[in-house]
Amino acid sequence: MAVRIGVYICHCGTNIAGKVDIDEVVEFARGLENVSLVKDYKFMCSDPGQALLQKDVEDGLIDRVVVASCSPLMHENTFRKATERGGLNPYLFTMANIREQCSWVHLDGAETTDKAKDLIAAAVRRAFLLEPLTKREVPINPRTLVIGGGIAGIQAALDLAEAGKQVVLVEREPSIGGHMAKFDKTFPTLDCSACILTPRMVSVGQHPNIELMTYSEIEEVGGYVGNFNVTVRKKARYVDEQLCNGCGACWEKCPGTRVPRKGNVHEKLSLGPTTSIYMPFMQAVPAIPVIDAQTCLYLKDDQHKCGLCAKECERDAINYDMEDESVEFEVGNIIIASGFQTFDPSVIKRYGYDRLDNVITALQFEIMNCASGSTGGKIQKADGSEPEAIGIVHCVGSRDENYHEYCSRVCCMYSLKYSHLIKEKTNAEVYQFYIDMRCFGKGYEEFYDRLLTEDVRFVRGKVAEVTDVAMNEAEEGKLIVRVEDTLLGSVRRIPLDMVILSTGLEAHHSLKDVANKCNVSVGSDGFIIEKHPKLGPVATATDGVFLAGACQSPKDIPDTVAQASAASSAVLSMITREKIEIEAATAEVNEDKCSGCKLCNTLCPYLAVKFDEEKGVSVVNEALCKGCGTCVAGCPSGAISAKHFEDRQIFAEIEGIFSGLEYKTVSKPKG
Amino acid sequence: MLENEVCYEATLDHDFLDEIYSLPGGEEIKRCIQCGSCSGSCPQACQMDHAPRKIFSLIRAGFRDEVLESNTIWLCSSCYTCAVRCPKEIKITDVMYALKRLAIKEGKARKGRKAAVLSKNFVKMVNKYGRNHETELMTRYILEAELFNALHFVPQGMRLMMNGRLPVMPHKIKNLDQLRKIINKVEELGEI
Amino acid sequence: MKYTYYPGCSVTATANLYQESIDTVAPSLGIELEELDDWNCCGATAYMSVRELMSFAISARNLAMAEKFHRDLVTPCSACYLVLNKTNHYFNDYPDMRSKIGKALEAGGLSYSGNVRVRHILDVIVNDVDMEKISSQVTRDLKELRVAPYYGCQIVRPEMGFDDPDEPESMDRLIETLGAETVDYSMKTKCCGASLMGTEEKMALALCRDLLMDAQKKGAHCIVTLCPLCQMNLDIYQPKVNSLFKTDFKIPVIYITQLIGIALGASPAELGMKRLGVKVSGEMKRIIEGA
Amino acid sequence: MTFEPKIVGFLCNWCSYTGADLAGTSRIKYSPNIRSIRVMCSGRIEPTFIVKALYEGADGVLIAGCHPGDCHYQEGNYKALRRYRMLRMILPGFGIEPERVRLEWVAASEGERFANVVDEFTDQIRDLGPLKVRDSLERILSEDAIPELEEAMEESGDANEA
Amino acid sequence: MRFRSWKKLWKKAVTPMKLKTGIYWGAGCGGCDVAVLDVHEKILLVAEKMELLFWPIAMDFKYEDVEKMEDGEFDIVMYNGAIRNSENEEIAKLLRKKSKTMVALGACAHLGGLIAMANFHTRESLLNRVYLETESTDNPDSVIPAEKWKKGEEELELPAFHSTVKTLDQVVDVDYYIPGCPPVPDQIVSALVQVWEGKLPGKGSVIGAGERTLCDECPREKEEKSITEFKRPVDAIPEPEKCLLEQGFLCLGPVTREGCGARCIKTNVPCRGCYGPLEEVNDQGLRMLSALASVLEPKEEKAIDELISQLPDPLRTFYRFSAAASILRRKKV
Ligand SMILES: Cc1cc2nc3c(=O)[nH]c(=O)nc-3n(C[C@H](O)[C@H](O)[C@H](O)COP(=O)(O)OP(=O)(O)OC[C@H]3O[C@@H](n4cnc5c(N)ncnc54)[C@H](O)[C@@H]3O)c2cc1C
Ligand SMILES: Cc1cc2nc3c(=O)[nH]c(=O)nc-3n(C[C@H](O)[C@H](O)[C@H](O)COP(=O)(O)OP(=O)(O)OC[C@H]3O[C@@H](n4cnc5c(N)ncnc54)[C@H](O)[C@@H]3O)c2cc1C
Ligand code: SF4
Ligand code: SF4
Ligand code: SF4
Ligand code: SF4
Ligand code: SF4
Ligand code: SF4
Ligand code: SF4
Ligand code: SF4
Repeated sequence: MAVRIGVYICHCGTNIAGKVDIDEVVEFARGLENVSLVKDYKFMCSDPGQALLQKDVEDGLIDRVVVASCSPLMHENTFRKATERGGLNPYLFTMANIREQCSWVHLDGAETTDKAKDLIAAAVRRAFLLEPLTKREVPINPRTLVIGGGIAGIQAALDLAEAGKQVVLVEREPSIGGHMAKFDKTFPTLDCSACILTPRMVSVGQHPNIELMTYSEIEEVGGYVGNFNVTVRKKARYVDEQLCNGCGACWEKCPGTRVPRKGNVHEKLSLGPTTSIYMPFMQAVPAIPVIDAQTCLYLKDDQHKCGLCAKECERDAINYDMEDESVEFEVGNIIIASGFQTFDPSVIKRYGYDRLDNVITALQFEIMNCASGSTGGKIQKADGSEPEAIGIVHCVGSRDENYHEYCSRVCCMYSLKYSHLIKEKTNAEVYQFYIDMRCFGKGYEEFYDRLLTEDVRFVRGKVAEVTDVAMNEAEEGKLIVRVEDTLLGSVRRIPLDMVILSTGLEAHHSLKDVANKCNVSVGSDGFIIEKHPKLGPVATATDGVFLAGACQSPKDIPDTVAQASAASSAVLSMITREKIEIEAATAEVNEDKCSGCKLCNTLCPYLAVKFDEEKGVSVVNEALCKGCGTCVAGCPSGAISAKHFEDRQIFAEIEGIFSGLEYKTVSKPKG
Repeated sequence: MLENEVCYEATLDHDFLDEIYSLPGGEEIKRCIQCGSCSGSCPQACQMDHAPRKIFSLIRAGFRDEVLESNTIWLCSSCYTCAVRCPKEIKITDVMYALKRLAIKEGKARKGRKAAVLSKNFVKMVNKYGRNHETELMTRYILEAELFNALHFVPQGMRLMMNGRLPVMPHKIKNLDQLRKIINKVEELGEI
Repeated sequence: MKYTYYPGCSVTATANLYQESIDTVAPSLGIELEELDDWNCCGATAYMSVRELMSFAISARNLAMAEKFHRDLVTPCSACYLVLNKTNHYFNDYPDMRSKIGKALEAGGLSYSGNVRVRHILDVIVNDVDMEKISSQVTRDLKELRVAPYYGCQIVRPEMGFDDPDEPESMDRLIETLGAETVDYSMKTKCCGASLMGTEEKMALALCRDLLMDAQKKGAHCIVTLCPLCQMNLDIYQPKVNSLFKTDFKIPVIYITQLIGIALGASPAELGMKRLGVKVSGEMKRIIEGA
Repeated sequence: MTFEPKIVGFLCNWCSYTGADLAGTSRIKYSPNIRSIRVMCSGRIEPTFIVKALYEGADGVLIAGCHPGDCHYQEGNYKALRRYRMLRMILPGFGIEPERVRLEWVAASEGERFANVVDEFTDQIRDLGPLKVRDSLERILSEDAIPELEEAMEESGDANEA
Repeated sequence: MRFRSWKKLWKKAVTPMKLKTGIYWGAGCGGCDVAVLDVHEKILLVAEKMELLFWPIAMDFKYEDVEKMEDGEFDIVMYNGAIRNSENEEIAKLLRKKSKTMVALGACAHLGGLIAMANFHTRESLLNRVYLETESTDNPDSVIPAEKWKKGEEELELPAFHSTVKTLDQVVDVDYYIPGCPPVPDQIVSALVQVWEGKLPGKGSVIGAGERTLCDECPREKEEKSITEFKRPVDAIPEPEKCLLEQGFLCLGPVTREGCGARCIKTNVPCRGCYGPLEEVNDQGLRMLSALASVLEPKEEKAIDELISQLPDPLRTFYRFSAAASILRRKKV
């Protein structure tokens, strides 16, 4: 049956009619092939305007609709809906933009009318070749996976659980808590970290809607928004979570040493017990110990020498035969909240970390300062004595092209925090060596101001080196920091007892792997790329995968928590929709034409094109495809077509534009 | 001009930054964040009129003469410590060389007279023989730059001589002609 | 292992003892050095201070001549090592330089495509020679000898890739392989003043003082170096340091190849030991001769 | 009458088409010579579209996409750039000046820039003169053409009957 | 696309009468005729089913004889070679008139073929080059062949040399295409079998070839592609197992119809594209360009230009066989 196209030309008051000769255009449109009806109206987008076309469709007068009016970005949806209401597939409608890109931008005159004609002719040609498309909806599984149990993951999981939604929280360490669990006090308010974090950790552990999987890693993520299949590997902790009640009898007797001693101090600062079976820290959730198989005398070789903990445990919770186990489940959305790790300063040899005693990292200082840490919160040198002067070196590994180019955002503030904590606990002089003091948050500058009055010595300059070569008596036996005080313009040598390296934040070593599995990308800085830096900071390019916390970029706790709540509300808004509409104008591979050359396989930004080894052809996962058409233009066989933007449709538009010229080409419909 | 005075913009050379920036090796200088890591690292910083970091702020502000006339550039011993530590990967040492050349070219190397004399004579040696002749070099240098101080150099000279470490005769390379052609061609092409 | 050898001017003059020791130990290490015929001065740091392009051009003459052998070009001098590498860097990374240098070489009938790998002899010894082969040849027991490795500047900076610019350790490893004890001191990569010794003597002497002091404090019997300029500053100028700063250093400053020779049992004469300004004496003499 | 070129624009939906709309809402005037076709991403634009437009009668073709790094689909614009650079290489072989095809990055906020680009490009094409590929082709082919068989045979004296 | 063995097909062939067949040679190299001969002993079987009336390369049969035939008397005419001059065109028209089925045989008739690369030049520059400028030319009087030549009584008329090489279907209606430069003999046979079995696909189809591109039948390992350099087979020897394109050798396999048995590929030579593009593809060269550009590694304009400048003569590489069938068809003058 012949195609009957209806063309509706809008005056838009005088917006269009003032510049474009409507009568002439109507006359022109009537003369176009396959056009069976042309109408013009004052405001097509008004209710009567829409009713006009709706009725013509209902009456069966036309089976394709062209509206020449404003921009499709303005009213495409309006008219699509009207078309649909009339009983026609909404994709059998198209628009000619004769306002924004015609009457509004050109002067009164024949050219403007001519252009409107060309645009309408193009739209009519395109309409002739349009195909009906069906919008698809997929249900959204209301369960959510949260990867990472730092403050970000905890916040997001609790938000969702409180809203009555199921959450699976997967954490790779034996306990949740993340970095925050290692801190004693947090800037800028100096509130006790444990006091604010522990109750939340406990709630996570007990919440009926949260399934907690610690000491576990994501192995595989398949599927798409609303319908992800996840495989998680639970690592063997050798302690039965059901049986153990966290009494601690096991580690009290354990002869294995996870963290050996050196003199009268531990080689590494530790929050929990330093034995082979240990609790990561006392407030751990779950409060279940874990055996470090590398140092456990029973597990580390086949001799099975010890076995003490099993004997000590009254509840028979120890199980040396435990093995890693794989668990599969389904979720609808994923929040990545896997945080960061701190920069390893041993690569900056001139700072002497690893070589000089008493050069420590910020994280070590946090643990040292923590009441439950191995020094009991005492700030002390490696030999146990109290330091008289401590230097804090900013920007270690950050703002440095040799390491990380970006600013780590939190180290200025935690360095200030340390000054205060040190002053509080010791009589030591404190030096801050900084390049720029970045204190931009709420209450941060005020915190800086407060420190200025606490007699902290501020030296503006990037530390050149930390050495132990004394040049005079006063430097003997000290660590000496050599730095230019750039405000004075002179080089200073400052003898100290302890140097704290304010190491920057960097992407967790497992982040890239997690990102890959979840189909999202990481940037050159190693952090996950958000959907849009301003307007989509918690979403990613992959629908159904969201972000929270320091896995996106370095951030402090307030920002982390804000982002976590934003991510959970984004997920909630998905879940409450119950269904999600999937783009209908996707790409599609004609399997009979695809030669399996794999050229298209790298082109899709959403990794929607995958190779099907069995069939030997590439296939587009329509749930992932967003219809950009990049792969279509890349396929050498013409095997991929872009629905609604097919080659022949675009060719027809081109031909339409020039149909006024003497020669005409007409693309044929399919088949 | 730098001390105790208001610096008027009109007295500064605002093309200086771009001049240095466009030299090979100067391409990163605009990115200096004035962190001072270079000055802190420089073994000579304390003797310099302006330690390296300040050189960069002077360049940026357009203090052309202050930079070219400073002793800084002549005290740089090419240890490259600053360069490997600079967080912006600025080739500080190479910039120092560029400044040395500029200072010599413009006759502003007053404070680096001795170094300039040494360097120039070194170039003469190489152009003459194809290789350095240390004995002649030192003699020329002393005659030109340290005549009143000549005695000062005697003990070291003696020590070298006595241990058979000072050759009397220069070594001329065989294909000196080729070397000269190369040099002449560079002269013709002009420096970058 | 065969290499093209670029001795550099100093090694033919003030550092002739370096050359003597290289000649002595290279065969035992299985290193064959074929001297680049008619090489010219690399220009060192001085030439570059006057003319840049020209200094690269003359330096490139050597590279161009070496290229046809398709072997690594080895030099014992840190300054030559730096300059030749820098020539490669500027030649390869700055198209303008490349074309001009190319034209200049062409005028001399040469051409260079930027592919000669320039290496320091230390790099060759520690990375190409089998360490076990060295230790198996050691005949003198140097276990008591406390050696302070002094790397200086230009072999590790700007980063050349074979060792860390702040904490190099290749020579430490070599010294241990030879059976001696390395002295861990912080000044091993600090500047000795280099050519400032000629022009700003006091400053350079102060730098040497700091260096000698640290080595002495950490109990070094000798300092081992691999750069003619470093050796001269620390050795020939040591008396001057003493007189200026009222110190009393008597630390022999020897080349790494001399130390290798000693360990492998070569005679002091073969190694040019008698040419040292500060002679081997005291404890060190006892250890070397007693063994 | 001066020659008025016809220009076809291929605009990506998110940046350039939106930018062009913004020129409209801001009522910035520009030459009416361009007719735009909307595609979702500049990565969809195939060289065939461009050549097809030239063949059908365009004197110039403008491709516009999001600025590098801003592509709504991440990297479509880089693909457009590469195709464009390559297409430029082969156009002269067909006797077409590469300047007739132009790639520009236009952001959604750059209405004015879009207008300027169109004006500038129109001027440039006006200077280059008309393209008329098909005209040229048809002219050449008509020189080649031999009469249809029947006519030819009739003219040659009805060889069939002999 | 897998083909059944020609023997089996043969047995099933049941055409009662012999097909009246003509084979003609337009502007081509003769390779296609040789390919027909190359069917070897099968030529006898062909002869069993077909009556060869007209084949200038092999038998004496004058144009007048053709002219005398009834319209549509040939069951099938296979025309190879492109349309280069007026004679090619005239005879194509004549044969079309006299045949029921017209088949374009080989790349030249199908797409213009190698000789269509002449379309990147003008007629004048071609004649000048050939008759005046080549290094081996000895033409002191600078004579260029004229269409009409008269000496005394004798008058000679040469066919007019067209300015544009055309495909067969640009001058007459074509029913089927057998692609290839030259077509693979087996494929010719299987196409003929299709003809007398009456199992022909829709008019205008390509027969005797596959429905996908060459990569499908190419035995090499294919991976995801990201091109960082271009090489020519003279620069390096390709690894035999890996996709050539991935190694930087410009292979036109991705835009070329399969059916040749990957002859070139199997001898470690990249596909040059003689089987032409698939039906959906409007322009083989542009399609290759688009696909190739999609998978280049660099993103910066400078780096892109640097990389693509390594491509030796991209125009003629992309359009080695299909210039006449491309959208633009020839250089504009
Ligand atoms: C020394 C230091 C001091 C600081 N002090 C303060 C302060 O005083 N105030 C303040 O506001 N901010 C402070 N911060 C910043 C603060 O630590 C961060 O803002 C906060 O920890 C970010 O939380 P998070 O949940 O995103 O990441 P994290 O705390 O890093 O938590 C991430 C969690 O995910 C887990 N994980 C990682 N990878 C995987 C995986 N592949 N699978 C499963 N789980 C995974 C980790 O084990 C971890 O438990 C400080 C930072 C540092 C380094
Ligand atoms: C000069 C300047 C430049 C900036 N540049 C950038 C930049 O480049 N990038 C960037 O990321 N950020 C920038 N910012 C910050 C950015 O403007 C803010 O982050 C952002 O606008 C905050 O959005 P908002 O909705 O919270 O507040 P606003 O933008 O202030 O919006 C608040 C709205 O609430 C209305 N309102 C106020 N009171 C009432 C009331 N009582 N009842 C009803 N309505 C009320 C106001 O009229 C206003 O419309 C800039 C800020 C400034 C001042
Ligand atoms: S078996 Fe292992 S974990 Fe248990 S007590 Fe012994 S050493 Fe400790
Ligand atoms: S927050 Fe401060 S210390 Fe940390 S990288 Fe930024 S400027 Fe440096
Ligand atoms: S590019 Fe086309 S032919 Fe090649 S694998 Fe992809 S869909 Fe198939
Ligand atoms: S059209 Fe775009 S989003 Fe869809 S599969 Fe192709 S490249 Fe991916
Ligand atoms: S180290 Fe680099 S960035 Fe820092 S002040 Fe010196 S030149 Fe500038
Ligand atoms: S290279 Fe020069 S400026 Fe840099 S640290 Fe060494 S002496 Fe100082
Ligand atoms: S591109 Fe060429 S080599 Fe690679 S798979 Fe296709 S035909 Fe084979
Ligand atoms: S591989 Fe390509 S060029 Fe070779 S025969 Fe087949 S189609 Fe033709």
